[in-house]
Amino acid sequence: MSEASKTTRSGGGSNEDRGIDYRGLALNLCGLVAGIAIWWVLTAGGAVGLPLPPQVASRFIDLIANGQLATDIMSSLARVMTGFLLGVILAIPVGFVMGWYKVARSLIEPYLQFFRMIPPLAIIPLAIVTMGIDETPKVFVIFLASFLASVVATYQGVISVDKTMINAARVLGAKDMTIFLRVIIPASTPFILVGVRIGLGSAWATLVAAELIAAQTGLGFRMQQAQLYYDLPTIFVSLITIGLLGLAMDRILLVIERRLTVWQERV
Amino acid sequence: MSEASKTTRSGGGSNEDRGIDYRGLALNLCGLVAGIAIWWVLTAGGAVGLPLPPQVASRFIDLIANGQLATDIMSSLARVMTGFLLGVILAIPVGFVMGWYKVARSLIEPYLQFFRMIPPLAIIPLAIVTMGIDETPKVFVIFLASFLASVVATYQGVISVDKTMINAARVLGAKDMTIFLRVIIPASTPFILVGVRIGLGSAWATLVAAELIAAQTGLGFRMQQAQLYYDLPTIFVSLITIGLLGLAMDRILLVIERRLTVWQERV
Amino acid sequence: MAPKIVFDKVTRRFDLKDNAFVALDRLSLDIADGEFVTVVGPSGCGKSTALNIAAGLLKPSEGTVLVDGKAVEGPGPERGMIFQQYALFPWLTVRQNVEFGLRIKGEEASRRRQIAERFIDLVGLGDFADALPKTLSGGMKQRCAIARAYAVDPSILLMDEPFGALDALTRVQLQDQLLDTWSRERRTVMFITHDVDEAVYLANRVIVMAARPGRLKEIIDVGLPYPRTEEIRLSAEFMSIRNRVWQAVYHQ
Amino acid sequence: MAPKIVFDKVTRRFDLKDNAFVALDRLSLDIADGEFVTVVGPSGCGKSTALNIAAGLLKPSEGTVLVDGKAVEGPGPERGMIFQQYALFPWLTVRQNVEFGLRIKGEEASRRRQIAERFIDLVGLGDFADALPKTLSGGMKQRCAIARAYAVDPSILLMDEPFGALDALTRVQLQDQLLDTWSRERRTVMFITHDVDEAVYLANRVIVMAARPGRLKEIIDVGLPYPRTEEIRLSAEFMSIRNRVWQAVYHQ
Amino acid sequence: AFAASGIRAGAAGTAARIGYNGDFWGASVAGVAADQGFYAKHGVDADIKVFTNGPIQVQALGANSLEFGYLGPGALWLPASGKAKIIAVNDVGFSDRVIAQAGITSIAGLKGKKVAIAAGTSGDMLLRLALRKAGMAMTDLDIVQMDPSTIVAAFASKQVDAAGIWYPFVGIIQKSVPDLVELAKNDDFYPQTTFPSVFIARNDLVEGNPDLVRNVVRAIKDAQDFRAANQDKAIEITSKLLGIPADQLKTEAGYGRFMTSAELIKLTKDGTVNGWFSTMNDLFKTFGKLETSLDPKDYYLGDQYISA
Ligand SMILES: Nc1ncnc2c1ncn2[C@@H]1O[C@H](COP(=O)(O)OP(=O)(O)OP(=O)(O)O)[C@@H](O)[C@H]1O
Ligand SMILES: Nc1ncnc2c1ncn2[C@@H]1O[C@H](COP(=O)(O)OP(=O)(O)OP(=O)(O)O)[C@@H](O)[C@H]1O
Ligand SMILES: [Mg+2]
Ligand SMILES: [Mg+2]
Repeated sequence: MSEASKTTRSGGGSNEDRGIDYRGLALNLCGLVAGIAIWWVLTAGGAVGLPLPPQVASRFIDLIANGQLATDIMSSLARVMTGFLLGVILAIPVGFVMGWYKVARSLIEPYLQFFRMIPPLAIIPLAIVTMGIDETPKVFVIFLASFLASVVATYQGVISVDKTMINAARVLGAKDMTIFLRVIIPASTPFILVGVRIGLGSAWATLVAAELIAAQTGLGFRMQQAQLYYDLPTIFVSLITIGLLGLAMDRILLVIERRLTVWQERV
Repeated sequence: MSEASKTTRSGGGSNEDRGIDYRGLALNLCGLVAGIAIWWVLTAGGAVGLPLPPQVASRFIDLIANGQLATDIMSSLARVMTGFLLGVILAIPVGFVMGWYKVARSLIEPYLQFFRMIPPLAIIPLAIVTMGIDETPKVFVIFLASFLASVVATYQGVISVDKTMINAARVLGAKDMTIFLRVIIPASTPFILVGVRIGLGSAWATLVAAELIAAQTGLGFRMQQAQLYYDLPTIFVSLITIGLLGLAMDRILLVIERRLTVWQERV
Repeated sequence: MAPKIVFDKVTRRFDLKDNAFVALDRLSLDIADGEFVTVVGPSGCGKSTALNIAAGLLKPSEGTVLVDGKAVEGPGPERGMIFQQYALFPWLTVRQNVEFGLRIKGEEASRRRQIAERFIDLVGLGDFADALPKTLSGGMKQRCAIARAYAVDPSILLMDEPFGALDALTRVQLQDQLLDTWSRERRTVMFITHDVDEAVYLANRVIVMAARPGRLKEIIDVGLPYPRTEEIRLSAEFMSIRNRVWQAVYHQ
Repeated sequence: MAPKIVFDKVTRRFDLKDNAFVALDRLSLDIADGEFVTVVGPSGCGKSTALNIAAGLLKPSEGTVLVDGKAVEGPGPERGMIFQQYALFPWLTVRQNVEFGLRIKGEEASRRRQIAERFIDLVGLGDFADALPKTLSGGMKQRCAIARAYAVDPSILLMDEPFGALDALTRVQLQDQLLDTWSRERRTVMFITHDVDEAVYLANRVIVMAARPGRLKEIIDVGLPYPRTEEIRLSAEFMSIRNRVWQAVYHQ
Repeated sequence: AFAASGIRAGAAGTAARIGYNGDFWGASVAGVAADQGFYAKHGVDADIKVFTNGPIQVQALGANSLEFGYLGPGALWLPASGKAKIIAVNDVGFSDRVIAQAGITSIAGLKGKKVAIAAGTSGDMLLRLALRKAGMAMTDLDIVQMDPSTIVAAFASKQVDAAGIWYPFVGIIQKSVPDLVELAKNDDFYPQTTFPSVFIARNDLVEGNPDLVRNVVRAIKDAQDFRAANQDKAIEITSKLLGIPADQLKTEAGYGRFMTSAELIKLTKDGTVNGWFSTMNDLFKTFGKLETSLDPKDYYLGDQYISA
């Protein structure tokens, strides 16, 4: 009986840790096909005022062919990457300082929470007045959005770090800076990565607002311009490109996360 | 010597757990005063195109006196609360399903991540076509923003739950549903609350976009209208009110969080 | 009578970066209904791994574990477990931790409370019923985990060094209590310990395991009568069995 | 000679919802430089609390702890500590955990590696140097924590049931190693254990504590010569001290 | 590609950053002047920048990030309150409409109906003019404010009964609501009231660098004449500049006048242009957008336009 009922499961480490997860990819694909099918059925039914998938696909091809899409992607990507990276890199030390020093928390935190509630659109006039109309204010708006979104998570990560880890480090002679770099950061990696991923979403979602500031190219700019002519296929090309780029960056973050948190016991 | 060098620290539980933290409040106040001072100095210096604090204050008084502010607050608050609550309440089971069932994760997650990158503004036309121009689409846009922001955190919370907790529950006879309600939710409370707080920020930050949809009253609506007339004091009144309401709700969440996570060992 | 628990050539490997580590190598073992076996062996020899497989928390890489003749598919409330690391729910008080399993069993509130009360008193935590785990000392946490497992009244008890963090007196008291209920209610117990005295004192049979790879080394029948008393503990026979176990564990 | 560690009427209370719980009541105790004291007492009597206060991780509610005549303000690398719950860094491998303190000390990489290697071998984890804590058994985690504390070479070692999860043989080996380095390098050791044999075998003096409230009950001088051997362990004198300690702990 | 970024037309001359809106009427003069070398010809080293709306350009002027800009009719209250100087009229718009669902046949029929407007746009103003003519007020209607592109969705899905909006949106709505009714158009109020779009300059430039202003106006005039004479070519240039298909621009261009500089000089000389601005200011005041306004003479540099 034993041989017959043999269960061969690879065990402890989940498959995702190494190699490619083909089953997951296949399901992703299923989801994608289903999504497009639903879109098609809805629009073909005429129920919703959306363009048909083939219209959008052909506009995609046009915009790739004349190089406009590539230019837009490059300028938007540069803005988002810069703003996003600055935002999350600043969020980590600020989150630490807030979690660690009570005075700093009482001083800074209300402002952070206050500005988190303010729509990015409202920041634009101020950004123009202080930073002009070049890349700086655009990057700043994106930076602010991703910073504010991710700082909450980093802060929460810092205050959720298991006290005994910190005690263990202190007993080994660690001072605040070392504790921050070698204990707080690794221990709160899961939180920080939540922050980073939410920050990424905020960065992309703010792109359109940022490109209101005298952008000459960019996916958000293109979308606004297409809105003037109610050019739905172009709007959809921009939206889908934004979504896909964001998704791709999110996937990369996910892989990094897996790498950084192999030490965690997972469900 | 022992009596002289007596250290009287209340010990284990931090002071915040009980009573009011006067020192923290005092520092909050300091921060506030400093903020207003900086604003005043900047505007009085004429460097930035901002209204002076007294101008904003007097507009505040006007708008309170004629009841407009109260009406705006009521309608915006109703929208934000409904959308936000729906969003985070849905985010918890969805995050669980994604963290727990791999098939669901592969199917749902790319869409969530995709839509997280899409600016809320882009959703509005679709919302109008499908939901009309009454409260539903406004609440929906806010709902979507807070849902998408908080679902990432809940999902991460679910996959970060300590495996031994789940094993302990299973050995005691718990099935999936019980594990979800009695283990996953409490164990991932710190993550869920990050999600909820970020969701709250997204909800308020989306208010202006939501009130682009044929709003008759509301803080975001008032702000847009003031923007047309370059009426900076009114814009500031709206912004400050949004920020303060959001801040107040955030404080309430923080208190709830403290209550729900007393069991955590804290730094 | 059919055995209660059957380990049938159970192998468990863990994938490491480059190779697979064999934590348990073809363990075969029958445990009779109502039997008390203790498991001893050097650190890292696969004791916890074997127990986790029996609990249904870990899948064997090869082989099967049968409980009541049925292959183990997952955990079940008829198999209570005490974890080496306690695994208390930190958000619940001592009482709530102990009531957790009862709630799942569907016991009504008053009965739940009554049962929990009994086991909390049994492990001497009466004054700490409303304390959170973070406020308990190491030994108190362990006792809370014991009360939680006892409370659901499982027919099989899987215990991973349950008395390891207890002081000597409490330990002796809990040993005697365990033997007492075991003999009255005919539970089946699989009990891991590092204390050879404890292993001999409690068991019908002592399972001795060896490391690298983790495997069964020897099974030693104790054959001393129950109830076990302080007298038996001091008897020459006890000493000789104790020495046999020691030899089995540490002899090359 | 001035004592190395002085507990001066140290009281520690924990605030509970309605009242304050006294975990440690006016503990006064001098530990000489180079002395080995062991602490025994029932579960929850404040042993860990006292050790944490000496480590500087917990503030006393009243009283002071002096180390080298200076009041303890916080933890320092001259006071190494082994936690009851191991407290390994889960994101670091065994080797990185052991190297952690050395890195803070500013040891250079090659020397760090060399020292770590030595202590990892000492605790028998040589084959698991690159394993993450989650892949270790309970006893292996504990040994890793021991290696980590030893590696920084502190002049004071505060050890909270450091050998509790180890099998008997490993335990004896680590006891002898500890005594060996202690006598060579004249460290001061404060060592909590539940094992009365262990307490007597290792110590110059055994500190017996009592519970509710946690307090000093008795200090028992061991007075057996070092090096301690298996012979001493079996001597009548050892047995009598062992019994005195047992009496002190469990006599009302 | 050509459309990709700000174009520097000619290397020599005084540098000037010139803003424009990303639609045909907003972009064609800047595009033509750059493409045909009119800026360079008049010694302007132009760096033309596209914007999404006029008020942002005024902000950019205020931040010294821009020298010249473009405003649609809805933003004319900005120069009227002294925020910038108008250096030339671009054209007058005839694309605005008040449209209604089938069954509503007159402005009077809008009473109590749900009417969508994008506040502050020319569509809003046309509706107000039409209401005034019919002896009604905004309060007689159930006004709902929305984004222009949102109005398309709302009207097409019959969520609103009427809207103050413009071509090309009207054309797009017509595709899904072919039986919509046009209740009012700009022509109904021409020439007394019309909606001009304009070019503006930063206030301090007018005093500080009159040569630059004059040269830019010259380039604008050349471009206006070229645009009027070669409409298809102008559309093609703008299409390339904006990266927008030519047919979309062509539809839009169908609703303008293509005025030449000569015509505009004439209208300026006889005071018609100043009349337009005054009417606009009156409108802004009745809407509550302005409390006091400058005299058009003080912010429309008509003489310079004539003499340049
Ligand atoms: N998740 C895992 N990944 C890799 N190796 C593992 C894992 N879990 C356990 N092991 C290895 O399996 C072996 C047996 O572990 P197990 O916990 O069963 O030991 P044990 O006999 O209970 O030891 P102890 O008495 O120290 O608790 C150990 O060498 C351990 O390193
Ligand atoms: N953070 C805390 N809050 C409240 N009570 C606490 C806290 N930490 C410890 N205690 C209490 O203090 C008492 C002493 O705890 P301590 O951990 O010192 O015991 P111990 O002697 O080490 O016991 P053990 O041998 O079981 O580890 C216990 O009753 C415990 O409940
Ligand atoms: Mg084990
Ligand atoms: Mg302890």
